[in-house]
Amino acid sequence: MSFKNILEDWARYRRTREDGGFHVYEHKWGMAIDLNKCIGCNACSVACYAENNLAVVGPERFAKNQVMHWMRIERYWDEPQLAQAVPASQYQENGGSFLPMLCQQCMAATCEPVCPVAATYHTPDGLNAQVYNRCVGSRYCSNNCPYRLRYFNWFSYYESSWPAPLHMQLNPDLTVRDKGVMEKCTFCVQRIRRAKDKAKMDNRKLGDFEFQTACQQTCPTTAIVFGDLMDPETQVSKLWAAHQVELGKAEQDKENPDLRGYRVFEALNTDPKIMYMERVREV
Amino acid sequence: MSGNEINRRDFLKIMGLSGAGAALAGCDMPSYMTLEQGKEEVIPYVVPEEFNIPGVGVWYASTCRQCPAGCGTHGRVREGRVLKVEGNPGSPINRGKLCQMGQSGLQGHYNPDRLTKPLVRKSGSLVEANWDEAMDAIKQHVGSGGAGNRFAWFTGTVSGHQAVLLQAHLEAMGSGSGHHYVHEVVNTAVSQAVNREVLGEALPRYRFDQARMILSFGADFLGPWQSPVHFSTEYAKFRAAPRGILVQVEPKMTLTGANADLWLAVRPGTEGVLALGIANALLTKHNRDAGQLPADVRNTIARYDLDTVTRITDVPGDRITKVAAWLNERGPSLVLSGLSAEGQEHGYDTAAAAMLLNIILGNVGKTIVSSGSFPFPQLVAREGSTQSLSAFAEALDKGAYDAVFFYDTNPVFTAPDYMALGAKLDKVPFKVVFTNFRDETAMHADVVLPIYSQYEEWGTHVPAYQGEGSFISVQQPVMNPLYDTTRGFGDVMIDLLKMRAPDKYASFKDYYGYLQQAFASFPAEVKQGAASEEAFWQQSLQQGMVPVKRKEGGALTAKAAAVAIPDYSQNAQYPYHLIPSPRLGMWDGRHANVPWLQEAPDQISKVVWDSWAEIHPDTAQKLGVAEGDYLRITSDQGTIEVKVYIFKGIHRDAIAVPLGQGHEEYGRYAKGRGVNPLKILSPLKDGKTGELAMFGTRVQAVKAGRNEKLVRMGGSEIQAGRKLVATVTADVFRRTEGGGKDVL
Amino acid sequence: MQTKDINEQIKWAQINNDVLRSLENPRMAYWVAVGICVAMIACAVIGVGYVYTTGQGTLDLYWPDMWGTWIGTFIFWIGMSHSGTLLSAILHIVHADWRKPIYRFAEAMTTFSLMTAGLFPIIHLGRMWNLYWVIPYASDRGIWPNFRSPLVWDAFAIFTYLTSSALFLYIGMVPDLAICRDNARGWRKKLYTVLSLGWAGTDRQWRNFRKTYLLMACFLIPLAVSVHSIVSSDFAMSIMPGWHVTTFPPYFVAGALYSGCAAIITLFIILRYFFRFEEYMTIPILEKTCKLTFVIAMAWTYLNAIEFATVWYGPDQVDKELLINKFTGPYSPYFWAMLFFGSVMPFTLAFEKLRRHIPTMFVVSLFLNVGMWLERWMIVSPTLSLSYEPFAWKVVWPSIVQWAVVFGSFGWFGLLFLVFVKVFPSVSMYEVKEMVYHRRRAVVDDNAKALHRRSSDPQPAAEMPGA
Amino acid sequence: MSVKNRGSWRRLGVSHSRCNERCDVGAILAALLALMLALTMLLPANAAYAADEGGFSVPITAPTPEGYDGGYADDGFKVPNAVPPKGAYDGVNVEQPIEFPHYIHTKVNQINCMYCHTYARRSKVAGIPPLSKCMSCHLVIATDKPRIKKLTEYWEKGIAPPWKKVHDVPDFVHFTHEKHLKKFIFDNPGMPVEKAFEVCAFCHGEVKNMTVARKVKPLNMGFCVRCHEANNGPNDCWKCHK
Repeated sequence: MSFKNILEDWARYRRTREDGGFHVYEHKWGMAIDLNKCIGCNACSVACYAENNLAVVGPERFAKNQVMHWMRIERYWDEPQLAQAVPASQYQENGGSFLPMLCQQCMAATCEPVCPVAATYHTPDGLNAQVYNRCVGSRYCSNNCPYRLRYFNWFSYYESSWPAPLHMQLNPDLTVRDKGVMEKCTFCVQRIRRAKDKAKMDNRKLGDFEFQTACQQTCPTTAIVFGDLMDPETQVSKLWAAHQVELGKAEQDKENPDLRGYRVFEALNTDPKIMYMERVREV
Repeated sequence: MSGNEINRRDFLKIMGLSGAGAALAGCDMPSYMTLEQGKEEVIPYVVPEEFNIPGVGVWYASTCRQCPAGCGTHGRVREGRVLKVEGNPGSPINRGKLCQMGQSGLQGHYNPDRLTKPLVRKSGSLVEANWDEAMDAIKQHVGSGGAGNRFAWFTGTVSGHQAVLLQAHLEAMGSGSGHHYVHEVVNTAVSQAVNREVLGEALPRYRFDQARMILSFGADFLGPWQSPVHFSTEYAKFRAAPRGILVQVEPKMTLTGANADLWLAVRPGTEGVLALGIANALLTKHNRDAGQLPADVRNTIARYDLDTVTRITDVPGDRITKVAAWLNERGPSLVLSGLSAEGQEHGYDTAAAAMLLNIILGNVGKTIVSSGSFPFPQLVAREGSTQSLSAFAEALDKGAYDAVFFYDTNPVFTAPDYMALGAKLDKVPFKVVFTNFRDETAMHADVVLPIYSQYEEWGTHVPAYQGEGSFISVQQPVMNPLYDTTRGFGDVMIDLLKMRAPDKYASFKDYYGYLQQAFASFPAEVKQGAASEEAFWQQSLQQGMVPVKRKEGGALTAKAAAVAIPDYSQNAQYPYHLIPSPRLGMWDGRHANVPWLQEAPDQISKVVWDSWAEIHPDTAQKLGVAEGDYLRITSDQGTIEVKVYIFKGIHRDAIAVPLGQGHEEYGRYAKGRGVNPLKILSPLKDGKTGELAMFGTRVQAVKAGRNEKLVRMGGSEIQAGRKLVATVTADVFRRTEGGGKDVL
Repeated sequence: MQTKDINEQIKWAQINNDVLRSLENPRMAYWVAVGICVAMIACAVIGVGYVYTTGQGTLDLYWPDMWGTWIGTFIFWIGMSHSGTLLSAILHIVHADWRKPIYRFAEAMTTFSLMTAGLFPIIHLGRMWNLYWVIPYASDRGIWPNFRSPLVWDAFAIFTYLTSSALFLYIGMVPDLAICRDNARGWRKKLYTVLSLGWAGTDRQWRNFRKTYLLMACFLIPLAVSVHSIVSSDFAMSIMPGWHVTTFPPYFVAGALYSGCAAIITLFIILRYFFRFEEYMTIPILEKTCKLTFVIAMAWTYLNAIEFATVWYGPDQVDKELLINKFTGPYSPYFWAMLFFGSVMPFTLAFEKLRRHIPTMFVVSLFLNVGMWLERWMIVSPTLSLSYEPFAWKVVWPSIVQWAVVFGSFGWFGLLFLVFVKVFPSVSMYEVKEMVYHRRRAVVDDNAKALHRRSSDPQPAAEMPGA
Repeated sequence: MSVKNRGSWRRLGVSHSRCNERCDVGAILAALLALMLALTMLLPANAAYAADEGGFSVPITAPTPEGYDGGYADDGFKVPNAVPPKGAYDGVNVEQPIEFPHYIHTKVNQINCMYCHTYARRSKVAGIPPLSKCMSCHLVIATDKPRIKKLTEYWEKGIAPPWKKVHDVPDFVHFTHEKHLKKFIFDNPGMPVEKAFEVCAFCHGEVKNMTVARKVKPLNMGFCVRCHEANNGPNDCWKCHK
């Protein structure tokens, strides 16, 4: 480490630090979730537990919300948009509203600028990365996430979650987190990397559906579509286009306002990369 | 061939290879320790398969055994450890998809409480033994000599060559298939019985993709009904543009109810009345042709005019007319009935009434079509029922058996208290339980045999409901057995048969050999022109299934069954109905020992790790309880105390307590958690099929006084005006994406 | 009724004696106090050790409320530090000489509360042993901290403020240390000899001293303001409702001065009682401090009102809901308590009778600080537990461990202060003498006018400082 | 644009622009501080590393046991189209079940590394050769040597020798051999596969001169990062940390 090194290193740092880290993106991994198809069955959530080494915390800690569910199914009983359309009843006549909530992988992520050690940053493929071994656990990122999608290792969960031989199921492709580290949905980055490496090894472009995220793969109703938003040919890009939802907008100006695509808390201008398609009810 | 197997097994052996071990270390000290040179060991293979590369996962096709549906799976194996299970895209049942139970089969396989050694009862208590002792004990009881018909098998749903072996064993024992009790709490026995009478086919094929409207009387087809994943995939088609309407009628909101366009809370046990009421409306208002109905049926229907039905069922009249109108316009439709409607003393008639609607609407042949018949009857699934449970209990009363073998079932947990099954079992001289865990039944056994988990076992399975195309699903081990002190159920069966019928079975080394020979003996058209037996075998393993051609059943013709539904009667002493609702995840309680499923919230109430009682706000007000208060629920058979969850998705007269918890054994994750509502069921049966009337129990409820936090996921249950789940009406949907033209 | 800030007839020797006496033979009460503080620190140490080994979960922090009372207390202590600078620097520049007898311990308070505050961001880290990653150092791995993060700015701001205020405290003490040196024996002699930097009170030394002191004062004032502005940006920079408020910097600074002044009153009364400083920490000075506090309290209340108004008439629905939630929701008791202690209680300071009644002032000043602590907590927790995502709403009471450490931090501060008052003069001797001197000159001038003397006439000899 | 949206939009806009301004202010401060520190830190890289991670003691130079050159692969030979990483490390001598002589195989008999460590080009791990691979030769070759006798015993028992791990990275580092080999050997014009060991030596030192392999490179993040800089490797954290 010479004086020169430091200066170069510093210059590189300044170059890469503007605009969330990168100017040119290889991919922008995005998602489209159809709430008309989602039945809220939890399959995605459990698949996420299986794929991403999520710790089981047990009832006592669950009661304190010290819980790890990167993919959580939110369930609401009211439906503001339908309030006037449906006749009042003392029963839950239009069923429940299910919302699969996972990290929105925002392009203008609010968690990124606040991390003191740059443990969370934007990768060249547009992912909102969380580097476990860099994290010091200031928890600022979670406090600044409007979606509340970051989860903290309050304890060394790995000591209690996988009594032998349960630990043999752990996925070797990604790290098991220790106490004091923030974690969140990674869009199954280990699968992305595996597929990209494979494509690179035989010098070809990565195709659509060459790999799937764990939640997408298991979803019984195929409500979840995942892919590259940079490539207009992928199914997810087509869905976004069809629903006239675009990245980089604080609110969409749709020619056809009836199209169902929307993004949660869009007005906050966090520019999430997950588009939801509105739930449908016959009234 | 067996040499081939040796290599396979060796390949499936667990390896610890550099960088590939379970990265069981966080970001701190633990991981640095692994850096000390010469501390960790790297053990290479002795003789590896060519395609086996450390650090690269390999996928194996197999079959999911988490519930009787029999989905096809792919298991990801790395360094000999199965890490992840995904659906098999080739399987026509689940088309590459899987439910949460399928995903968490891994934790059953790697479960820390798995039974690793045989248990033998010595001087009253179960002690660990080795296989020889265990098999000797079995040999001296049922090894030779005529047990005749004083021997019985008690199993869960079985099919494929397992069923064949069981059948063979029963015959070898001289008892015959009459003594094979097949038990499932969550079943569709009643509607199958109705189908058999009305359509002549127990399980016709339901064409969700054809239906424009589904009216379901408590058939939770997105949850535990026949084949959850399959019907979920079908549901997706049904909901794709042009979007079909789903109307769910049930006392307690199930997952299907939560996704219905219109969810109708009906007074428990009056679903049939509502069906007849709708039929009435269809005939009178929409003057549908009732020609094909016999006179008595028409008279029955005529009795149920709108006011009567509204009074009995507690469903508002306008809703009933609306549903009738929808059914009239949106053909072809499909009317289903399920557990909560059929689990009554008049369950059969309720199901028949639902089927009546299908006949009136002319759905038979359109959305209900023949599924033909399976070419190999001996492989067809023996589906479980609750009738068999009570029949078994009665048989035990008579002291009918000297020896009973149990496999893939836990009757002591699922049997109501009034059957006192545990006590009766203790009177049976010799009980053998094949299981993976120390479950309640195992604790009453004389010999407990630890068998392979679903990822270590060979087998073939024929799902009862197969949808389009039919096939034999192949189960192959995706990893080497974790414990060399466990054995495959099939292998043990072969040994048992060798005891009784050595001449026929001596030639088989083990179940694996037996299967291969069975495959070799398949007729040519099944082998799809495979070059050789070996080639056919390998291709079957790769596909994870053997497609077979089923005999077409031709067009279905329906003849309406007579329907007689008793009038609804209030019960002053026990004003409420107990709804022991099964749920996707826990199923009937067999998955309570899986941490992932314990921590995966219930879809409706979002409660985890516990039992709860769902009640309506009005009821809560009447009882003076708030969320988390304990409710003392008493039937004529006993009492349970459980915390309440209050929401509007349940009928006022109903108290729903989900199945699954309340285990007294079954490992650290299940033991002593929550309550088991099945225990306090009243001794009621469906008149015609003899199925338990699971949903017919009347209870009284009082505030117990205790209060404890109900561990629920999530804070607010309303969106507080934010746009989280936005909802549009279906006509908007049809305008943009409907009319067949999906946005894509 | 005493009206003079200080009795100008007091003798230099007596000042020296009184102050130096306070440094010697501590009484039982002192040791009891030390004991108590050590016990409190022990609580905190045990608590932190427990967290360190078990994990942050033992604080009953939870998703999504990940900060809780520790960060609140951190802001509280930072705030506490500001009034020291107010008295020693700002009042110095505006020549309010009544500050002279009391600024010393206020400045000490600044330094020590900063030393306390600095601990909280460290122990609240999930992996505190990696704290040094926040500091920009040339790493072999070529990684730098994220300079966009307010937490990194905090690190800079606090360290700068701590060093400079400590320096300011020390520089201001040099002449007094010289006096101590001349009167001390044993280890104290050695200590003071080193610390007093060979101060001889020569003319040149005095001139340089004044320049340095003024310079430091000017440097410190903007620094003090910026520090709490930066701390406020921890919140103002986020997009969370109730945090993203543009008025936060002035609001925080006002709150800071407020809690600081309240703390000064408390310590003022304690020192006056135990060290018999009636001669120097006189009622009129207390009264002046109280007036100052009252003004700041009103400013704080006003800024509060502004915040509520901006939210109420602003466009953001979620912000508004949160505000309503604060007034009526699960946190409302603490919120109302904060408003009562912070905005209603200070009106006691408006009445001369109460201002001059020491026991009342003691109690009031304590409650004012309770209010200010609640304010900080009310900034942190409600926003976190009840923000945009309704599904994540949850309210949990902080665990005993959190309380133990918050409690212990007061012990830590107390211990530092106790050590200080026994080692260093807590009243600035030379400045009190200046003050007395100036007062005498004033008196002399009055007499002159009264006797119609010409000012050119020779003055009656007045005792000069240092004589 | 509705009032609500404009409001919240502006709120975020402000906070972001603020971030960037502050970033520059902070940056200048930090740059000064960094320079000050740097002046005190004109030391070799490893010392700085040692300061970072704790737990490692990394001397500046490794003592040179006879037989190999202290692992300074970079001045050993020149690999075309590649800048060899700098840095050395003095590993411990690991006690292996069989004292495997690398130099006989690699140096004397000129066997390519990837002949035995065959997984390296196909997987993230290089792997230890299966016992069958050893026996494929040693059923006939040098069967009288004591080490081979030992090996044969294992083979007859049908169990693999429990080799000890020498080169390892923390579990949160996901290094893949295949991509490095692809870049430096197979996609590298002018790099004949026969000389693969020169590339392997980047990180494993001149194993061909050792008997039992010995860790002679730090294999720490600084070591990786500087090589990535020199050879334009990716600098995205998530490439290696997942």
